[in-house]
Amino acid sequence: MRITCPHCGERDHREFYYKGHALALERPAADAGEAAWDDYVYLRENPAGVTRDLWYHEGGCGAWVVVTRSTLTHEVLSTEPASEARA
Amino acid sequence: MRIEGKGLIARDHRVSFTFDGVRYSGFEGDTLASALLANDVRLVARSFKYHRPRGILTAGSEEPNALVTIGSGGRQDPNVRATVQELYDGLEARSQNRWPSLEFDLLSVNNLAAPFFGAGFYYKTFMWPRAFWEKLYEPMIRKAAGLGALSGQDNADCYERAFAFCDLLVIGAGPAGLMAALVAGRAGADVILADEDARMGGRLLAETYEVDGKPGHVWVEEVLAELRAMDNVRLMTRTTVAGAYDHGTFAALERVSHHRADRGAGAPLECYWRIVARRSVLAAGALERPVAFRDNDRPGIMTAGAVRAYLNRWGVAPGKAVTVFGNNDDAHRTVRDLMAAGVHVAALIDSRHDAPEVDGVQMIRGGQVCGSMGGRGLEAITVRRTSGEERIQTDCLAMSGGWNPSVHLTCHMNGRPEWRRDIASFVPVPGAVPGLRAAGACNGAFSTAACLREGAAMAAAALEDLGIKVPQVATPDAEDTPYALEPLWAVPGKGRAWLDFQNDVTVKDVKQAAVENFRSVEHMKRYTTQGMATDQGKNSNVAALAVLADATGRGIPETGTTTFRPPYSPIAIAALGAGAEGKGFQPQRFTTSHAATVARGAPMIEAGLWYRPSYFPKPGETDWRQSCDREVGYVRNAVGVADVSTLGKIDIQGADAAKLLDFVYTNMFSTLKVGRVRYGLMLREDGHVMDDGTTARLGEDHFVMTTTTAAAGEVMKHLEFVAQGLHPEWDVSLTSVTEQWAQFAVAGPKAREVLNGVLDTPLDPTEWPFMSCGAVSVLGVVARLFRISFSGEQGYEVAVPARYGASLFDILVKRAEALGGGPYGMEALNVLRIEKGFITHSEIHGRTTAYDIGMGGMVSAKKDCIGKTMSQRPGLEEPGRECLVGLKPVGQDGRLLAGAHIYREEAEPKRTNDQGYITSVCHSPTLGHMIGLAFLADGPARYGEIVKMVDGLRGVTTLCEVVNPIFFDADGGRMRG
Amino acid sequence: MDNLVAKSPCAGLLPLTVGRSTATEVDAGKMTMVSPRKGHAEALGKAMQSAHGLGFPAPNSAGTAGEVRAIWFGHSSALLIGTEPADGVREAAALVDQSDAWAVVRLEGAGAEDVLARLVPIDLRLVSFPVGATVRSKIGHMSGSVTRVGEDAFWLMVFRSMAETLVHDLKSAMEAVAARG
Amino acid sequence: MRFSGLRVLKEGLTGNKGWRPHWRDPEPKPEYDIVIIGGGGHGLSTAYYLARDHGLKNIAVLERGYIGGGNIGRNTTIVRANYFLQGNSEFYSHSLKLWEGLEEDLNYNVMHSQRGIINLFHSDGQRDAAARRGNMMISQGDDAILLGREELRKMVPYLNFDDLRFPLYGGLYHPRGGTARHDAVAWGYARGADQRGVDLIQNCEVTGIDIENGKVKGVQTVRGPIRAKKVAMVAAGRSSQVAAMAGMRLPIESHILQAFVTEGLKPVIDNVITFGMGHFYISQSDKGGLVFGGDLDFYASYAARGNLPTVEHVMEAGMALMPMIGKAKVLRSWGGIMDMSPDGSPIIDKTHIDGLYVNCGWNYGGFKAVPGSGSVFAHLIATGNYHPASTRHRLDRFRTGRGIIDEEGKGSQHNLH
Repeated sequence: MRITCPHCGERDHREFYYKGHALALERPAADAGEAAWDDYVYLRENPAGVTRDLWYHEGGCGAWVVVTRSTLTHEVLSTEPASEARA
Repeated sequence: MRIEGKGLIARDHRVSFTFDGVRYSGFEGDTLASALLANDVRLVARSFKYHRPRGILTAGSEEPNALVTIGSGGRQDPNVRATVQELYDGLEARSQNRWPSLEFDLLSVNNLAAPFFGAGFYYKTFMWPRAFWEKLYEPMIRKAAGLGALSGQDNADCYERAFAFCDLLVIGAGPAGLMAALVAGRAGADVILADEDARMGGRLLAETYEVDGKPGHVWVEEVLAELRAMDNVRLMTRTTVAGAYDHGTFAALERVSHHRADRGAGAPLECYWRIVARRSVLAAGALERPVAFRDNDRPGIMTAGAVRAYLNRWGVAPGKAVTVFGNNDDAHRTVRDLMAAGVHVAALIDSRHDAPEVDGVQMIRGGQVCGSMGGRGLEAITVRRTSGEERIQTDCLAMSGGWNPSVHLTCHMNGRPEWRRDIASFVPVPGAVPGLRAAGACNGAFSTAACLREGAAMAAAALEDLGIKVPQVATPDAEDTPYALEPLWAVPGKGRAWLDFQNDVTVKDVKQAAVENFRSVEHMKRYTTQGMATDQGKNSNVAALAVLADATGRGIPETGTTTFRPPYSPIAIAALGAGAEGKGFQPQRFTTSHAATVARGAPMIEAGLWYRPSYFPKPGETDWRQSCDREVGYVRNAVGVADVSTLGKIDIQGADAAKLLDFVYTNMFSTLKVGRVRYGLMLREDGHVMDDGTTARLGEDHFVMTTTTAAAGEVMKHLEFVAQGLHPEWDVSLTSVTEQWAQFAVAGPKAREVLNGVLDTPLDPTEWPFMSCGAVSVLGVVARLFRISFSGEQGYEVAVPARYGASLFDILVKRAEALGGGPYGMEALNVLRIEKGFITHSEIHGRTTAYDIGMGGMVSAKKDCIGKTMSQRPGLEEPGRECLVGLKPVGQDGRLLAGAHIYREEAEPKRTNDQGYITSVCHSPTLGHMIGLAFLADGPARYGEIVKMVDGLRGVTTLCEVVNPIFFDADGGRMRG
Repeated sequence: MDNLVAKSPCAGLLPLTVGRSTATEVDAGKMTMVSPRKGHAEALGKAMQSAHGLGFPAPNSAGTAGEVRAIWFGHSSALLIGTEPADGVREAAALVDQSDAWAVVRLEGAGAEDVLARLVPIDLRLVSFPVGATVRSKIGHMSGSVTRVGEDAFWLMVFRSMAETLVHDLKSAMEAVAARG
Repeated sequence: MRFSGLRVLKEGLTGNKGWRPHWRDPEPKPEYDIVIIGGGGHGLSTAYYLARDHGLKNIAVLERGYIGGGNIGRNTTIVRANYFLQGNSEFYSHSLKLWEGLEEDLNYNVMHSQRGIINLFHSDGQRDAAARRGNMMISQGDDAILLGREELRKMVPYLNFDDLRFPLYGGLYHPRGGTARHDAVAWGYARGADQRGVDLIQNCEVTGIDIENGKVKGVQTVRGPIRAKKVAMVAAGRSSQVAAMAGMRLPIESHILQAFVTEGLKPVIDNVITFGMGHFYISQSDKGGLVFGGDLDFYASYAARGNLPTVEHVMEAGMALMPMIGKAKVLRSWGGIMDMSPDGSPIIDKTHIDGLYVNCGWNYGGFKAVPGSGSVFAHLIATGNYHPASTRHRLDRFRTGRGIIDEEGKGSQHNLH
């Protein structure tokens, strides 16, 4: 699998560490309540199709990258730096 | 038998080899298979289940029968296909799966018991008596199973791995592949042409066709010469593209030295390539399929294309009287080529009533071979025609059931090939592997001209995708005969007709599977083991599917499609994992004091990727405990020196650095004063402890964080995630400085004295209270000093740029020794911290909370931090949780063991009574008995209680008293002093 | 009086020549990680240009100005090599001394590309990786930095503690390449 | 038809004409008491134990493809009970006991082979963790033996004792652990369930779950609607999609796990060996192939195929640990879709919808759990109460923080378990 790092360009995925769904960027407020936190930390939509997930270019430039891709075909649709993804 | 004047072998280079100890000779350019056939060796192997005598079926890597072992000792290579192994002088090959010999194999008795060994028989028996399975039945089955054997010795050959990149990868160098490479090469594209054979050319080397008005192999040489001259084209012979993976990534195996007698030159035996191609053309050709009939597995029965290959490429006639049996026009070529070479053709049997005439041979139209005779090699066949059965004496049968396009790679990404009725074969679905186009025979185009055309066209299409201009390349003239066949999968009749030769799966087995309701193709495959032999069904899957379709009254497309998984042909583990033997498995990280430490005889232990000393033995010490106790004594009574450079160190700078720390630690860091250090506890977002360590404030916007050795990488990722993902608006920069600084703990009552010997300005105790830090000058070098303690004694950590680490370590140790101290290792470090109740990852093992380790109070109420909300879930704070305590044995000699579990004194030691477990133990030389840290249900409320430690594994039960985990100097006076 | 003696990361391990490639240790001098402060990227570039003669390098590129080099080193950092950062740089960036953190090895010779093709999952052939190109990637199992410093010469950098593994991996690859002739 | 050696003999002598289908292919009925979604190992064993232990017969197992086509058809066949946390310890112990009587019970030779499992350790810390695990196993009534380096060398002399990157300190030996013929387990349960009247319906994908007023009413399928009093979701690999039909989100991420088999070789590895430092485990099948695997591919995926970095890592671990397997050739690799839960342990529970049950989150340890899972899930469905061996596999444990069973200690990141 090859992933385009927004800084480095297309790279073998062996350079990347995978964290999970990009909803990790949407951290709830401390007082958001039990359901919101359960959603954030544990529950997953886990789609069979397009998903957005977080990869860390650990063996490369150290950027956290949001990757939009298909879990069925592994096709990568787009990538962007996590630092710009939340806006 | 060798035919003079035929073949592309080097007749002037004779080489000698042995098979089962018998010496034979062949020529350079031979495969082991062609040389054996040239020497009239027909019996080459035994089958898997029935130990049937087997010969050579094919002339390629799909060979299911002729598997041999090459070499011996650490170089012993089992299951090598004789059809792929190139001959070299001194080659030693042995047959497999036979005892005592290939000729007389006792287990061929299985063949007589075949009626009881039908599909799935073992699921129905061997169940009684129960104990017999492991003791009798299974060992028996295991012993009989398997073909070749590993030597049991460490692999002695060298392997390597490499990466390659290209615009266009062309897989297969037959007519289609060569044309594709030629077009792309002339266009200036960056091309790799890979072919599994030692010699490029594919079927053009095995046939007598002309291309562009000259013999096919001559045209091949001309094209190769042009390609070799191009800088932008790489030719990879002996390279099997074995797997298609995501985004243009391919795995390929290059057989670098299998054909070389001398491998001593340090050359790798194989190279495993990862090829990244922007586009690819699959030109893998097609594989001929056998026809199933009674006893179609005797040595001497081969595919018709293989017979032509042996004749035309290697100048070998596999028999003296060859019979050809087919259902298609292509088989007729075999007759023509054999006759032209002067080989007697006994008959041509074509199952089609309307088959075209072939002159000069006895032709039986509408006939079917329905049986074979012979002992260890074919002697005669029986042919059935409407008028009755007839016996034909023959020692070689060339059979052809048609050709299967090599669609394998197009299945590797879950592509399902589709059925083409006109050629009775599966063909690839375009797009099955993104960026890959199939051309030629693997795409169902069987004439040479069609292959050339498709090769050129697919390369052109690929280049157009890439925006590379495509030159006009004329397609050379070549035969363009249509391919006509009438499907024939299995000749009806009694007896056993083989589908999967190696695994001994017969038509009957497939039918029986269908009767037993294993009607799904996957069920049939798994129930009969059809297609699971070393050829992965290359020779048999389509026919087996057809038999199943027939047995279940369905068409082939409805029955299912065959699929193939990587690798295309088997790859040695040594190639895939090349370089990982021994220390090559993972990087080794050495501290700057490593050499000095080893020189002192310290046994080294792994800490993550790092190496750290266990202890520093002294002459006369016979046991590690003596060394350890002595080193603990250094620190408690004088001074000890330890290299602590392996701890992670992260430089954190920026206007929002303090904010970041407040957010990732449970406690406050924005309130920390410049020049001071604070211990911090870090949680994961799920509320459990991630790591701990000290962080020093070097400047208003400048901190340096310490992590544990094990968690350094994880913490760095975590901080980057917070900085980039959760708070990209913060001004903060993170840099690992673990490697920049060599850092040494100097601890003990005489620590200051040692340091004053190297500091350019002596320490003023009032300026350097406990938990202070700052820049210092060490022997003229700018350094950092931290007054922190992991031992409970007055302690400092001094950091110098790593280039001076080795030197400073020597100086500190020398000075410590002069004061009655010295270096200490991990064992002593562990004792010191357990005596103080300090935790490590033995305690913060990922399942504990701040509350569990008695640090609930460190979670600041004033702010949010990572993990805070989830740490307040009811289940993580309620009574009954296992919390950190100290344990000491009731008697001085009581033995504690880490990993032991804890029970109430009177309770039976069973799971339902479990109260906790011990995480760390040591013998405390300071206290004179063992001590331990443990997690105990409601632990802190139970100080003074006597509990029972039980270690069932080692048979130790010890009564212990639950105590405060800080065993020594509870008020911390010594480390503040 | 005690005296601190400096020791380089590859001391005792290099130089090494096998076949047509040679690995030698580089004493790069002062190395400083330069990370622009939030909102100061432009100012940093200008400060570097005026003080050191080269700007903050673009991703995957390395600049040189006389003895000074700047190698792009991460999503928001570069390694300034061969000089003390000037005051203007100090104002616009977080600076971290890395002079002792990295082993720097020069690999050169006609076989160098083939050697690296065995270790680095990136196309490092001259056409796709010209002089002045750099990557952060993996060298074997290690995170590292590869920069082309000449037509047939590269700088390889890994953490100092892994110098021995780097040399081990290089040696294996160099031998395999050499054995092929 | 009862299977036996005698039967095989008799059939062999009479032309093997008497064999009958191992299970029927019935048409779906309009209504069942219980519909089980998923005809994999867990679904089939659940049906079997509902029939065997609770006398229930009006049950359908709905399978989208062919029975046994999920992870039970693509795993590394290891059977063990060597867990150390409450919740898992008693559950896998229960499961192993069922394995030990499975052949007689099913009258089907699933080739359960108790050849022993060795978990290697490489440091004092790892020995302590192994001891904690072994002691838990013993306190649960199971077997565990702590092997020192020399004892280990006697058992498996071909490991790299000389220069392994992470040296061998010893191993935790679990003699009752072993392997089984994975497909046969599915077929044996299918046959057993069928014989007890359960309808196994293949090629019957469920497309919807009918819920009225918080109570389950049945399912929609490609072969029409089927009413049901109770519906059990046992569709590992597709758990999230099935649950979504009921409007639920699960704490599950789907990941790829690859596995590998070599060509058939004469016996050379007698036990199951696991090399934690390399995330590598290996055994040799009765057919002679070395069957081995490693860690996940790490990214969420339903593609049932992996990529090269993981392949290479697994092979590296193999070469590091036992360089004598170098010449064994990998014949086939494949990928399965793992239901990764946030603590690495399964979920076997009721849901907030009346009559709807869920069984998921087996991570990569579902095969050994097949008998236990079916037995405790059947108990829950039939009685409404938790089986004593599975009181902790609750769906709400993450929300409440009560009884999280995190053997790896990796926390809520799914792919780290």
